[in-house]
Amino acid sequence: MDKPTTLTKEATAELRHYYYQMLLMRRFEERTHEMYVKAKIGGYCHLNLGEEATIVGLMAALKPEDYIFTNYREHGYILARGVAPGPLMAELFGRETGVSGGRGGSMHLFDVAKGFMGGYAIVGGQIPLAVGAAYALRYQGKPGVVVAQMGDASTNIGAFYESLNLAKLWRCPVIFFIANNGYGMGSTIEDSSSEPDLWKKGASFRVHGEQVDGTDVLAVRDAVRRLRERAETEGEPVILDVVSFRFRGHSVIDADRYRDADEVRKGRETQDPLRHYSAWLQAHELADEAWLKAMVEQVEQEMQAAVDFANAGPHPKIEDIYTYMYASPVPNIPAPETARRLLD
Amino acid sequence: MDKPTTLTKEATAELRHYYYQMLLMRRFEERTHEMYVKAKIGGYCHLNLGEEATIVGLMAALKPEDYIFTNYREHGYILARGVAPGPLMAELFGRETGVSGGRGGSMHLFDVAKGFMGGYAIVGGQIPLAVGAAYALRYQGKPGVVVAQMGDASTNIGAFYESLNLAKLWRCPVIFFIANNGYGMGSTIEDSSSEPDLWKKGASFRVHGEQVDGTDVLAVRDAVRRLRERAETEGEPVILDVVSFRFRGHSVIDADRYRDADEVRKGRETQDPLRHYSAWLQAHELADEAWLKAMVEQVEQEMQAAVDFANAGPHPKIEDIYTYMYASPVPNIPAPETARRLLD
Amino acid sequence: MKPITYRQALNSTLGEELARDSNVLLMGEEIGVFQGSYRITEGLLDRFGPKRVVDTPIAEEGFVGAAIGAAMLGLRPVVEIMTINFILVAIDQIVNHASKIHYMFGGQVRVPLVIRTPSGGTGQLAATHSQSFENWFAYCPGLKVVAPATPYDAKGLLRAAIRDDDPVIFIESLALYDTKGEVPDEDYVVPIGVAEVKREGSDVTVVAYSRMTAIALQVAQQLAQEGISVEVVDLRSLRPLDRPTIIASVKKTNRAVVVAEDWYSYGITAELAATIQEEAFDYLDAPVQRVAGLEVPLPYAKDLAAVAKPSAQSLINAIRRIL
Amino acid sequence: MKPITYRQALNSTLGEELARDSNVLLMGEEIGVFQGSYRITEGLLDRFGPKRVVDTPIAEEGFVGAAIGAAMLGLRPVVEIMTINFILVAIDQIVNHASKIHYMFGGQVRVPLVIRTPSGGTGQLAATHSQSFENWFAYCPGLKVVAPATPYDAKGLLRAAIRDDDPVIFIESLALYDTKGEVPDEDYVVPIGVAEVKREGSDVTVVAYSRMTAIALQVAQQLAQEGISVEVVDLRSLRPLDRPTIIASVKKTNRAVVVAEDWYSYGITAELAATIQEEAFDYLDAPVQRVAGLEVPLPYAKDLAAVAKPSAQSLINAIRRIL
Ligand SMILES: Cc1ncc(C[n+]2csc(CCOP(=O)(O)OP(=O)(O)O)c2C)c(N)n1
Ligand SMILES: Cc1ncc(C[n+]2csc(CCOP(=O)(O)OP(=O)(O)O)c2C)c(N)n1
Ligand SMILES: [Mg+2]
Ligand SMILES: [Mg+2]
Repeated sequence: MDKPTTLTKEATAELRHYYYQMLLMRRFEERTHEMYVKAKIGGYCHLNLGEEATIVGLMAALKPEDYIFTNYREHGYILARGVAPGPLMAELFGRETGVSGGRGGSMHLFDVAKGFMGGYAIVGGQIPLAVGAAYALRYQGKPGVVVAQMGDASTNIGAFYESLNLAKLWRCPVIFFIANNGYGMGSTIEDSSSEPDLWKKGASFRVHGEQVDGTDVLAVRDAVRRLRERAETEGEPVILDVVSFRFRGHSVIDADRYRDADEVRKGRETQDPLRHYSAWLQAHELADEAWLKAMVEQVEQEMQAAVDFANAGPHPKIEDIYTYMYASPVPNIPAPETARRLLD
Repeated sequence: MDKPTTLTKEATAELRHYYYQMLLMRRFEERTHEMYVKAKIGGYCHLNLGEEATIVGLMAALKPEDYIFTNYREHGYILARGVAPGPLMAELFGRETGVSGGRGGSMHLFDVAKGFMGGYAIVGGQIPLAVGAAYALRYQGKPGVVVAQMGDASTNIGAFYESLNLAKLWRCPVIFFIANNGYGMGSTIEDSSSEPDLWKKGASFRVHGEQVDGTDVLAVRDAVRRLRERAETEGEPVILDVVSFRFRGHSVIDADRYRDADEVRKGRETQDPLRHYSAWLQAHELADEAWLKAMVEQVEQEMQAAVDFANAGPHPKIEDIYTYMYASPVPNIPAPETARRLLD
Repeated sequence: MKPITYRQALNSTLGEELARDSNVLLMGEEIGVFQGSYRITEGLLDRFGPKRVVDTPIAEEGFVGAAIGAAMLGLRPVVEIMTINFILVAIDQIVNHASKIHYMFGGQVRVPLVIRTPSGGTGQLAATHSQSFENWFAYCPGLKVVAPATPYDAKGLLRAAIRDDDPVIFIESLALYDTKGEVPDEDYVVPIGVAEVKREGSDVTVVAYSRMTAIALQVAQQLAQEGISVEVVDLRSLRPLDRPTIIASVKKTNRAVVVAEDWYSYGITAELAATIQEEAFDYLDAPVQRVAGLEVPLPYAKDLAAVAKPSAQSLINAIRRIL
Repeated sequence: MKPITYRQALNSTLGEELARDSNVLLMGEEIGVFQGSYRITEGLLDRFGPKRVVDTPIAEEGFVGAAIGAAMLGLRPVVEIMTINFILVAIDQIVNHASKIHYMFGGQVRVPLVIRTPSGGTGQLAATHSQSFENWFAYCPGLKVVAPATPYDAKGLLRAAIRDDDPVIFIESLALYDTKGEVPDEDYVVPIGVAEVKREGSDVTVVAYSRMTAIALQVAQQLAQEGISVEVVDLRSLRPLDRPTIIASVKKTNRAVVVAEDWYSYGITAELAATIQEEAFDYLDAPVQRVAGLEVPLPYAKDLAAVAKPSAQSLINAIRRIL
C-alpha cells in the first residue's frame, strides 16, 4: 500500500469506511458463528473471516450498475455491497424479514436492488449465470460489469472453463474473481489444480489474468478498478486471483483438523487484513486508537441491533409455503395430495 | 514428408501398407455412404473422408498395449486398428455379427481385443473415460498409453478441461488427440473457440501441445510416436492437434449447404491425404501406377466381401433383447409388464 | 386456417415472438448458420442477426447457465438443446438454478426461459440418442414442462412458454416435425397446465402426450371400426399435470391405459397410473394399464429398436386386455 | 454381533473390501486428507495410501468419467459424491456411459463401479442441498440402485455392490449415519434386487426405503399400541424393484401406503403405487396412499423445511385414512 499524499476529506472518510466495513464483516461473522452454536442458524454456514480486504476492496471498486454472483461463502459480499446487517442476520435465522424471505439461508442470499444476484451452492454453478448477465447488459446496451466470484478450488470444474470461452467469444464484461483462500475444504491448491497459479487459468482462452494480495484492501480495490474499466469499455473478460488466508475451517462445523495448528496461527497473525489496515491507517495518521475503539463500539451496537432485528422477525408461515413457487400462475398446482398435507 | 533413404523391405512394406489402409478407409466410407442411401444403414453416420492420414498415422504409432477412446466419427479408427471391414460393416447394418453385436451402430463401435474402447456420441464424454483408463494402466503397473480422440469443436466442453487437469495432476499417459477437420457441424473453429490454436488449449493446465498436418500420414505417425513415448515414460499427457479437411457434410444426411462449394472443392483437391501420399510414394519409387491400381482392385474386392459379410449376418433376435443387460444377474429384471410385451 | 407442419408452427412462432418482443433471443448449437439441426430455426439468423440468434459452442452447461443469467436480467432466452440426450451435461443449471431461483431467493427475480428440445427415439439413433427424460423435469418443482402433439398446440404452447415468466421445458419430437395440422392465423395461446380431450369416447381412456398422442388417435380411429370407443386425453403439459381432466375422463369410461415412450419403471406412466388409482379408485373396473418402453439402452438394430418402443399394436393389446 | 453405526458399517466395509481386492479403489472429494465430509472414509488414506484412496479435484464429471474408464480396464472404483445434489454435473457420465457400456457394446466390457452418495434433506440444508434423485437413476436400465436403511443392510449391500460387475448407485442418508444396529462379523452380502419385510403386520402395508424405513418402523411400533398392525416392506433396492415382495404383502393386508421423501409427482412413490394397483388391483380395499415431499425447492426456514418433508405424522395420517 502506497502512502497517500494529501487527501480530501471525502477520500479520508472513504479510507476509514473500508476499515469500518471490514470490521463490520469480521464481527458479523464472529456473531454468526456464535448464533450457529446457539442453534439460531442451521444448515451449512461458511464464513469470510480472513477475506475482509478481498471483499471490501472489490466492492469499493464496483459501481451501482454492476452485478455480482457469488458462491455460498457470501455474507461479507452482500454486507459490503450495502445490505444492512439486520436483514442479513434475519436470513440466517430463517425469518420472513431476511434478504431472501428466509427461504434461502446462509448459502442463498440475494438483493436485487443492490445487484447482488445471489449466493449459489453448487460449485462453479454461478459462473455461467454471470456470463449470461453480462451478455444481457451488452444486449441491452447498458453500462456495467458482472462479477463472477468463486473459490480457488472451484476453478477445477468444467463450468468455469466453458464460461471463460463464452465470455471471451461474446466479449462479455465479466470479472472472474477468485477468492483464493488457499483451500477447498481440506485440499490445497496444488492438490487440485495442475496450474496452481490460478490467474494463469485464462491462458487456454486468451483471457488475461492477474494476481493481487487479498489481504490488502487498497491493492484489491485498485486492481478491480483497472480491470473493471477495461472489461466495461472493451468487453474484455478477466481473471483476478485474490489471495488471502482462511482463518477457520471450511464451514462452522469443520474442526479444521487437517491443517497444522501452527500454520493456522501464523496465517491469522501475518495475514490479518484488519491488523494490516489498521496499522496502515495509523501509520498514515488517518486513524488513531480512539477512532478504532469507537468503531469497535459502533459495530458492536450494530451487531446487537442486527441480532435483535433478526430475532424479532416472524417465521415464514406454513401456509405460505407455495408463495414464490411460480411467477406466472398456472392451474393444477399444487397436486391435491400435497395440498391436503398442509391441512393434516 | 522427408525423403526416405535406403529402406529395408519391411520398411517399404510398411510405408505401402499405410497407403493401403488409407485407401481401405476411403473406400469403406464411400461404400458406407452408398449403403446408407440404400437404407442398409440407419441412425446417424459420420464419415472419416479426408481424415485418412490423421487416423492411419495415429494407428501406425500406437502399440498393441495402447487403448483408444473416440467420438462417433470412428469407422476409420477401428479399421486402421486392425478390425476387419466385414464385422465393421455388419455393425453398421445392425447385425449380430457386427463388432458390437448390432447393438451399437455407427456411433458405438467397440473391439476389446484391439484395445478399441468405443465410439461415444455425447460430445466430449469419452475424454474422462480415457483418463480413467490411463489411471488404471498406471495403477496396474502396465505399459501403454491411452488415446482420447475428439473433434475440434469438442474442445469447448467442460469435460475436456476437467480431463486435462486430472490427467496432468495424476500423471496419466493420455494423448488428447484432436481430429481437427475444421468444423463442428456448421461452425468454424473461430466461431466456437476463443483460442483457435487448439494445441494451445493445454496452457491452463501445464499440458504440452503440438500441431501437426493431418493430411500427412508420416508426420502424424512421427509426432504420435514421439509424444507417445514421453507420455508412457514420463506420465506426461499431451495435446496433439491434427489438422485436416472435412470432405463432406457433418454426417451423411447433412447437405453441407453452409460451406462454399468452391472452398469445399479446393479443400478436397489440395488436402487429399491419399493424393499426397500416392504422389510421395511414386516420387520415392516406393509405388508405381500398377501397384496403385492393384491396390484399388484388392480394396474393391475386400469391400464387396465386407458388404456380403454384413448382408449375410443374422439380425439380433427379439428374444435376445435383454441379453447383455447386466453383467451380474439379479432377480426381478425385467419388470413383468415389459416382459409380457415381448409375448404380445 | 391452413395446414402447416409442426416444424413450421415452431419456426413461425419463434419468428413472430422475436419480432414481437425485443427481449426474446434464441441460443443454441447450430441454430444460425447451419439453420438448426432439424431446421426449426431456419431463416431466423438472416432476419434477426447474430445478437438475437446466437450460435453457441458445444458447451451446454455454459450456455444454458448463461441463458438463465440473461433471463434474470430481463431477457427472454429460448434455448435449443439439439436433442434431450445432450441436456444431461446442462441439467445441473436447469434443476439447481433455473427451477429454484424465483422461490429460493424469495421471489426477487424471475427466470423467463424456454428450453426447447426433441425427446424420444426414432430412426435407429441408438442408446445415447433415443432417450426420454421429460419425467425428470416434470419431477422438479419450479419448472413447467409441456409436450405438444400437434402443430396447433406446438404454436400455442410455444407462445405461452415464451410469454411465461418461469422456466419452461418444451418437449418436441423428431417424429412429429413433419406432421401437419390446422393452425389459425390469430394470436392464440394454449395455456400451460391444461390437458385436452382430443377425442371423446366411452369405453376406455387413453392418456398420452407428444408422439404417443398421435398414435393413440390413430388407434382410437382403428378401434372405432370395431365398435370400441376410445377417449384420448392429450396431456400437453406434464408439469403441472392436469389431474382433473384425466380423472374426469376415467370416471366416465371406468378404464384407463396410459402410454409414453420412456422407460417403463419410474417413467411418466407411473405417475399417471398412480394418480388415476388415487383419485378414481372407486370408478376403475380394471387396473390402469401402462404401455411404455422396454427397459434397455435402445439397441441400434432395427427390429430390437422397434420392439423396445411402444407401438400402436402394444397400445391396442393393452386396451383389449381390460375391455 | 455388536451394535455399530451405519457410518461404521460403511467405513469398515470399505476398509475390508480395499484389503480383500487390490482392484478396489476409492475416489472422491475430500475422502482422504479431510477424512470424508461425513467421515465415511475416515482412516482409509492412512491405511491404503493415495493410489487407492484418491482425493479428487472438484470436477465430478471428470472423475466419475475417469472411474468408469478405470472400471472398463478392470479396476473396481468406489466413488463418493459428497451429496446427491452434486451428482447432476456428473449425471451424463453415469447415464450416457456407465449404464450403457455393457449393453451397447454387446457385452464386451463390464463397468464394476459403485457410486456412493447421501440423498435427502435434513438440518435446513435448503433447496440445493436437500434433494432426492434416486428415482432418476432407478429409471435407467443398466444401473442398479440400492438404498439401505440399517447398518446391517448398509454393510451387506455395499459388499454386494462392490463385488457386482455392474454400475451400482448406492444411496445413503445423512440422517442415518449415526443410527445403530447389529452387524455380524462374518462375510455376508445382502442381495441386490431383493426387498425385505422388516416387520410383519396384517392391517396395512407400508412400503419404504432408507430413512423412511426407519420412520415407518417407528410408526408401526406406535400404531401397534393402538392395535393397528402395520407390515413394513423395506425396498432396499430401487432398481431392480422387488415387485413380488411388495405385491405379496399387499395381497395379505389389502391396503398400502407408500412413502418416500422425494417430491410427490413423478417420484418413487408413483412407481410403487402404479405397480401395486397393477398387480394387486383385486386385493386392494382402498387406493394406495402416497406420502412424499411437498413440491417446492426445500426452503431454509425451519418450519417450512419440516412441513415440506414427510414425517411420522404424515405417514400415520395416511394410514388412518384407509383403515
Ligand atoms: C459441484 C459441487 N461439488 C462439491 C461441492 C461441495 N463443496 C462445497 S464447497 C467445496 C469447496 C470449495 O472450495 P473453494 O472453491 O476454494 O471455496 P471456499 O469454500 O474455499 O470459499 C466443496 C467441495 C459442491 N457444493 N458442489
Ligand atoms: C453434448 C453434446 N452436444 C451436442 C451434440 C451434437 N453434436 C454431435 S457432433 C457435433 C459437432 C462436433 O464437432 P467436432 O468435435 O469438430 O467433431 P467432428 O464431427 O467434426 O468430427 C455436435 C454439436 C452431442 N452429440 N453432444
Ligand atoms: Mg478456497
Ligand atoms: Mg470437427
